[in-house]
Amino acid sequence: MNNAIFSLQKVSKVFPGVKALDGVDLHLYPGQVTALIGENGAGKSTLVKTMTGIYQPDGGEIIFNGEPVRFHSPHDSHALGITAIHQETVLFDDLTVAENIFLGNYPMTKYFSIDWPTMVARSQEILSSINAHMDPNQILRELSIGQKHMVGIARALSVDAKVVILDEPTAALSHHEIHELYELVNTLKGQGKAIMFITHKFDEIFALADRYTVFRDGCYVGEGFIKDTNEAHLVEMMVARSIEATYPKKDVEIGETLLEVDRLCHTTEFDNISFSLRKGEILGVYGLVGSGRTEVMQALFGTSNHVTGTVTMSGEEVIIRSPKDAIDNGIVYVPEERQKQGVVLELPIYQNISLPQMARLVKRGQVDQEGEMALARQYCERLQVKSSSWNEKVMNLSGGNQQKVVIAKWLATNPKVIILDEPTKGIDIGSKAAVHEFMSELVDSGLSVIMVSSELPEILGMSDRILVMNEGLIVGELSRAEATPEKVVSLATGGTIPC
Amino acid sequence: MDTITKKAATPDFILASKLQALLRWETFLILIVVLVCVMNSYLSPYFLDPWNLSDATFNFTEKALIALPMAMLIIAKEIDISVAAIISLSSTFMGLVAQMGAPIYVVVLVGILIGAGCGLFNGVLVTRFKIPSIVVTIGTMSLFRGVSYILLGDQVVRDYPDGFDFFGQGYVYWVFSFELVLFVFFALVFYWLLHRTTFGRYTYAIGNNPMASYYSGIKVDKHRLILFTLVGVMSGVAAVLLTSRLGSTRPSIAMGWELSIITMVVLGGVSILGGRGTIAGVVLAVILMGLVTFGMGLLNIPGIVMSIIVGVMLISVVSLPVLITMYKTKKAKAL
Amino acid sequence: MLRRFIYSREGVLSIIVLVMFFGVGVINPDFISLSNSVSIFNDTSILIMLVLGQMMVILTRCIDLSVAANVAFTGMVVAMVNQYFPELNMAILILLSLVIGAFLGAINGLFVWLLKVPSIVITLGTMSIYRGATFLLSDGAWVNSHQMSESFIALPRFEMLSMPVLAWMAIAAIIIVFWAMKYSVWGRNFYSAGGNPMAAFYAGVNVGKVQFYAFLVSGTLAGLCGYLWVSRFAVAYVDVANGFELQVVAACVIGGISIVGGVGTVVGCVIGALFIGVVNNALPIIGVSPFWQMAISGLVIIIAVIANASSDKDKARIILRKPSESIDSAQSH
Amino acid sequence: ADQVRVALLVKALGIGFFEAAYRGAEEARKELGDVDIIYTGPTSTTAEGQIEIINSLIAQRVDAIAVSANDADALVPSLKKAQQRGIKVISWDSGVGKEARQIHLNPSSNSLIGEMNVQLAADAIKAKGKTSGTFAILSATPTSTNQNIWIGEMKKSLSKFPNLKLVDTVYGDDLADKSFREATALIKNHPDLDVIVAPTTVGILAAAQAVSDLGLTGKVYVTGLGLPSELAGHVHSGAIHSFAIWNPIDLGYSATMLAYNLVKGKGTKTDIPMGRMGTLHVDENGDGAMAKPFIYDASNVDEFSSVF
Ligand SMILES: Nc1ncnc2c1ncn2[C@@H]1O[C@H](COP(=O)(O)OP(=O)(O)OP(=O)(O)O)[C@@H](O)[C@H]1O
Ligand SMILES: Nc1ncnc2c1ncn2[C@@H]1O[C@H](COP(=O)(O)OP(=O)(O)OP(=O)(O)O)[C@@H](O)[C@H]1O
Ligand SMILES: [Mg+2]
Ligand SMILES: [Mg+2]
Repeated sequence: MNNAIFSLQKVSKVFPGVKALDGVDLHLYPGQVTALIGENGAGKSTLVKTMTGIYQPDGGEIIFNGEPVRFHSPHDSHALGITAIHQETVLFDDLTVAENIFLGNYPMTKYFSIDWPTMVARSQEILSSINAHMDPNQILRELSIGQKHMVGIARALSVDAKVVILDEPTAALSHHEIHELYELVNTLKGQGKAIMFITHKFDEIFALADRYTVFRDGCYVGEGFIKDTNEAHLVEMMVARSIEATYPKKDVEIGETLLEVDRLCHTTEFDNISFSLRKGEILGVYGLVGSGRTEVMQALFGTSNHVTGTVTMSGEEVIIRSPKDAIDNGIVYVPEERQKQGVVLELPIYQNISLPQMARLVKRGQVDQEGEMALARQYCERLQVKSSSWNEKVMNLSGGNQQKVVIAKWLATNPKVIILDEPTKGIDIGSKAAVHEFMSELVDSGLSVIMVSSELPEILGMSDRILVMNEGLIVGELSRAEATPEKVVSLATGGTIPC
Repeated sequence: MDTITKKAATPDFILASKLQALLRWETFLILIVVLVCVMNSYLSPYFLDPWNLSDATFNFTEKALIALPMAMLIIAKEIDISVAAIISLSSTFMGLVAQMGAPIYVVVLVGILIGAGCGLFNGVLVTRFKIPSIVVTIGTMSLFRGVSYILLGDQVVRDYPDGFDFFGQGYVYWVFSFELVLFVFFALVFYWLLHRTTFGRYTYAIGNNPMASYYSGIKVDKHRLILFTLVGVMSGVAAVLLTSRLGSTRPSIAMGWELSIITMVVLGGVSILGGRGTIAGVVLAVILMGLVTFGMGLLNIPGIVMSIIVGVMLISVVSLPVLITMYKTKKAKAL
Repeated sequence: MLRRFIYSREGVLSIIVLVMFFGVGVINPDFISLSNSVSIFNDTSILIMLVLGQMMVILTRCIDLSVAANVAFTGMVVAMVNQYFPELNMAILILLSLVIGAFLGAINGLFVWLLKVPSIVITLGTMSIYRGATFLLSDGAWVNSHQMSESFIALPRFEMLSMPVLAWMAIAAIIIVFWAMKYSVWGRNFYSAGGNPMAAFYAGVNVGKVQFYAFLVSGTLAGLCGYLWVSRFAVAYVDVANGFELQVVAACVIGGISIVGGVGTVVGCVIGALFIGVVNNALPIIGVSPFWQMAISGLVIIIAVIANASSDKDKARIILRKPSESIDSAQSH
Repeated sequence: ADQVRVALLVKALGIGFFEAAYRGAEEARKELGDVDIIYTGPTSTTAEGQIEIINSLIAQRVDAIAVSANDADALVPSLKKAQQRGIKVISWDSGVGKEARQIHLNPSSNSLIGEMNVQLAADAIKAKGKTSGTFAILSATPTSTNQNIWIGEMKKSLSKFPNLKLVDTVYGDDLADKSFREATALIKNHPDLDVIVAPTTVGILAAAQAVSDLGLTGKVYVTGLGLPSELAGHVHSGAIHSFAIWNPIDLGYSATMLAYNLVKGKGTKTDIPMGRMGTLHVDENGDGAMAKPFIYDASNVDEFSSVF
């Protein structure tokens, strides 16, 4: 066991009120991929930040090449050849691609100045080595999210790394890009680099990893070789309980048409979007990242300008120019960017829940706080939001519980259509099941659901009907019965349905 | 998460935590206010005299009236540094209509309407063109006062109708001036508006996360527009009072007030980054600043020395809480 | 390349400045003479240097409102030192002004760096404190030209290649800052720290320290300008440069330095300063009524920022491929 | 006996002219013995700042306020209040409306000041060896009252100087940089300009500096109102041929004496003694004027530059 190039021993990290890491161990070996597994909030990302010098551990030792080391800043870890792709995209929108790749590690001329031509040339090399074709002089803001992720990967490869850490790198990548990433990981492995891979997707773990390490609630649970384990075993280690059926789709009677969208067009983002949604139906919308799904949903919710076309609810045309119009018409939207668009982190849970319907919670000209509280209690209990009190700031909740707060907020408005945009993105397997179960309950109680997702199993498992989008257009519609993974992916990547 | 002890989610709990929050910054301010009072009455025999204290309120009531909506605006993550220029423009227009012989109510109405118009103009520029409000109001600050110069030049207007002097110089009862009573009234109104109504809730929500607020169906731009207009209206009201108190109008009126108003708001515990602050805090800060400057005035300390003291106060106010938490976490780590 | 410059924010601005410059030249041809151009540049030099410092501060998402007070304080100190020790070498005096300016800047920077308090509040406070300190230091008295040594007054006026040293200093500052912002890691850090502080932190950039440096540079330049100011106008008093901080910020804003950080160039901020310089010098020449000047400069600022804001709008990403564009991109691959 | 407390309220602290006036007040205090002087003023020259101070002076129940006002009208209500509370109010240097004070002490009569400024311009032209010429005025802010009165008086007295032509009036806002720029623009716009008259201490300094920077010493003369201590250098360099000012020490001294005598009830309605300065004759508006401004040139400026 002592040939590990990079080890952590009894490492702890405390945040005010939270013990994020509690004496954990981890070993990375040259030429091997180690998967780090754990539920949301298990402390995986915190560990990554401790390994790269972003956080300083409160206890324990970090050992590199057999010697104890201390990282005072990300600079120190970088110097030793440890690079990481972090969970959040940590790039600079207003700088060029080349600079994003080399920031913090600029090539210099002998006159102590930054060597821009070399930087551009080397960026070009690295980018083409990972099959990403873009102009290194382009400003990052002009790229798509997927392209940005490729820049992030190029950045990690710009140094001659000995240890490469990937924290949920596939969460925002398309199917196609994910496969390229797999190839890349295998190449790196072949070059003898030690790789750590964090993901919530089990297929990825089994496809890529040689070893695994499992964390639970900031504690080390165990490790081993992938070839000696199976999914059920891993899940049990992660959650200390077993999880039943992953996609608990109930059969619900589907009613008459509720929502009809006719030739929705946008000047730059999408064109000619027409579809309908029936009562009690779950409509899945699949597509590659950047295919315009979110834009369409946001148009339905009234947040984008420059949109033409008609939207009908129960046969009557409705005009939606702002989220308020949408809410008034019974359409609500659980956004993809939860913390930016979904919740007000600094406000307590109950105020988040009541926000969309303050106007209804007024008594004698004043906000009726008791009414607000009652509302919050009712819906948070129904969704089983885990919190010490409804007066807790949303900031202090875990990601999954924040998502539940968003859903609770919308359910409290008694909507007819609920749009869920990537409802389980970055959510661990336990919470995921809860969200899926809840979706089933929603349709059971008479709601209709539009679910945008990039996860094929989720789309196939939960939808009654599937729309596939590509480059701003709807390229296909499949019923639950006809949908197969191959058909959906082929449509999404611009092909036709293979017969 | 287990470290947080479970508490029952009842309304009493809201109340308790509300009280707790109130008991921090505001208590601190109250303590200082009392301290300053004691010190002042010890240092100067003239301090504890109702008429003197009443006179002292004239030094800040107009600024304080603007500080109230400004606090809301800053809580909503915006700022308006053109307020003093708005006073100038609205006073100028009052002067012009007064010269034409308009009756009192028209003069007052014109003052308030011009203020509202200026605020609306700021709001439209901010929301329509998506320009940061500090940038917009640096521009309109010159524009509004510049228009006053164009209109009035080196003239002075002093023919205000009889009785107009009541607003800035009159007393409602005993030592309670009209200005003071009006300030108390508006402090209550803004307290109610910010802490009791949906409008106030929206203000906090927008200040903390404008995007999520928009996605929750709040008309964010409209809200901002209203807030800017509100600041404009109150600047108009302040212009009425100030013009009446001075009995005359010149374009250079209220020069440099924007900074003292913002100072009051920040001193009152409103976060300049938005999302946090209370009306009670602002009112206390206003009183504190009034007492401190009045006390120092009684000791004939030069104004520029007072401004050093206010500067030090301002910096301490934002630094102290940070230092305290730093100290606390250090202690917590040591344990 | 040229086309790209013309369409950029800096391009649009320089065209506006040039149009203004030659427009005034139509009314008064002397205005565009070489000697007058030099004198406008010379007159704008102090503003340019302060704007360069302010640009760094604004790039890191901060603001420095204390620069003008810094100018007044440092100017007063060097003037008084010169008054009492007229034999002291000018090099030492200039060094002194740099050190004092840097010290005042460092105070701002330390608060922002170590306590993470909003810079607008800190510098609002130090603005009053520095100016108040100037009053306490001088006891309200002025230092007048005949109390200053000859070399103290002569230095910024000394002409090299028919341009005063003051203007050369501004040019040197522009070149140094330009080089630093483009070719030094230290300079690039201002962009990353302001553009995305979190990402900068992950990339090993100490954001607080970068902000500290920004205030340090801004303060140092303000200190130098303190000497230059009292020397150029041959008088030091408490109200020196009163309210000048707003002109400095306005020049940054006009020059396209984004107040939310991370965006802005040296070229832009020099043009922004020249814009104000040309307006200031042109208005008296073309005989605009003094009562109109303030409104005009306000209007100009508003128009400039609206123009800046709308030039940003087109940069949205595009999903839909128009037929022509897809050919374009196909060819480029 | 009880001390008489006189407040000397100036436009702003940190202005050489008023510091000198304070020295005069101190002189009066020493002479009288039973006077306390409160020398005070706002941070910048604003009416609001002065009103705040007036409020605190009322609260302290001073016996008299002698004010040099930033605004002739805006101070009226609060000074009236002071009078109602039994405080004697006089204005000096820069006056306030007559309902708000008992006496206004003009440093000199306005018409005299206006005429003297034109006379100075004429002298400067003579010094150039010309018999006729042009001049321009560099004022403070467009809204400063006494500047505007003096400019008005200057224009009136032009009829007595047929050889002089006023070509322009500009405003430097009492800011060194703006005044400097305006002076430069004046010289550029009027290539044949002979004299710049700046009846303001900031303006005259900046204009003199601009002239010497442009290398026009001897070609364009600067004159106006300023303090010997501030202008000595420029007189020697030749940018200024001569300038005028009344004696601020005497002014402060007289203002204090007047205030004291009003409190003590000395003097009559029309004639009030002011110590070594003799007696002030007050007209029906309550205005009184001191002597003619004194003219300084290379021959006497050094004698006074150490005094004020
Ligand atoms: N900066 C911080 N301050 C306070 N608490 C934090 C901070 N960062 C993380 N935490 C807490 O530490 C715990 C571990 O978080 P971490 O981000 O490491 O989880 P994770 O395993 O990466 O989860 P996910 O799968 O959702 O990414 C969580 O409870 C989180 O709330
Ligand atoms: N290049 C980009 N830079 C910044 N934001 C982007 C970029 N591309 C997409 N986004 C944002 O990401 C969200 C998703 O955009 P879009 O509708 O194009 O994709 P999608 O098909 O919904 O894919 P996904 O939701 O999986 O990202 C939108 O909110 C959009 O504004
Ligand atoms: Mg994570
Ligand atoms: Mg999406």
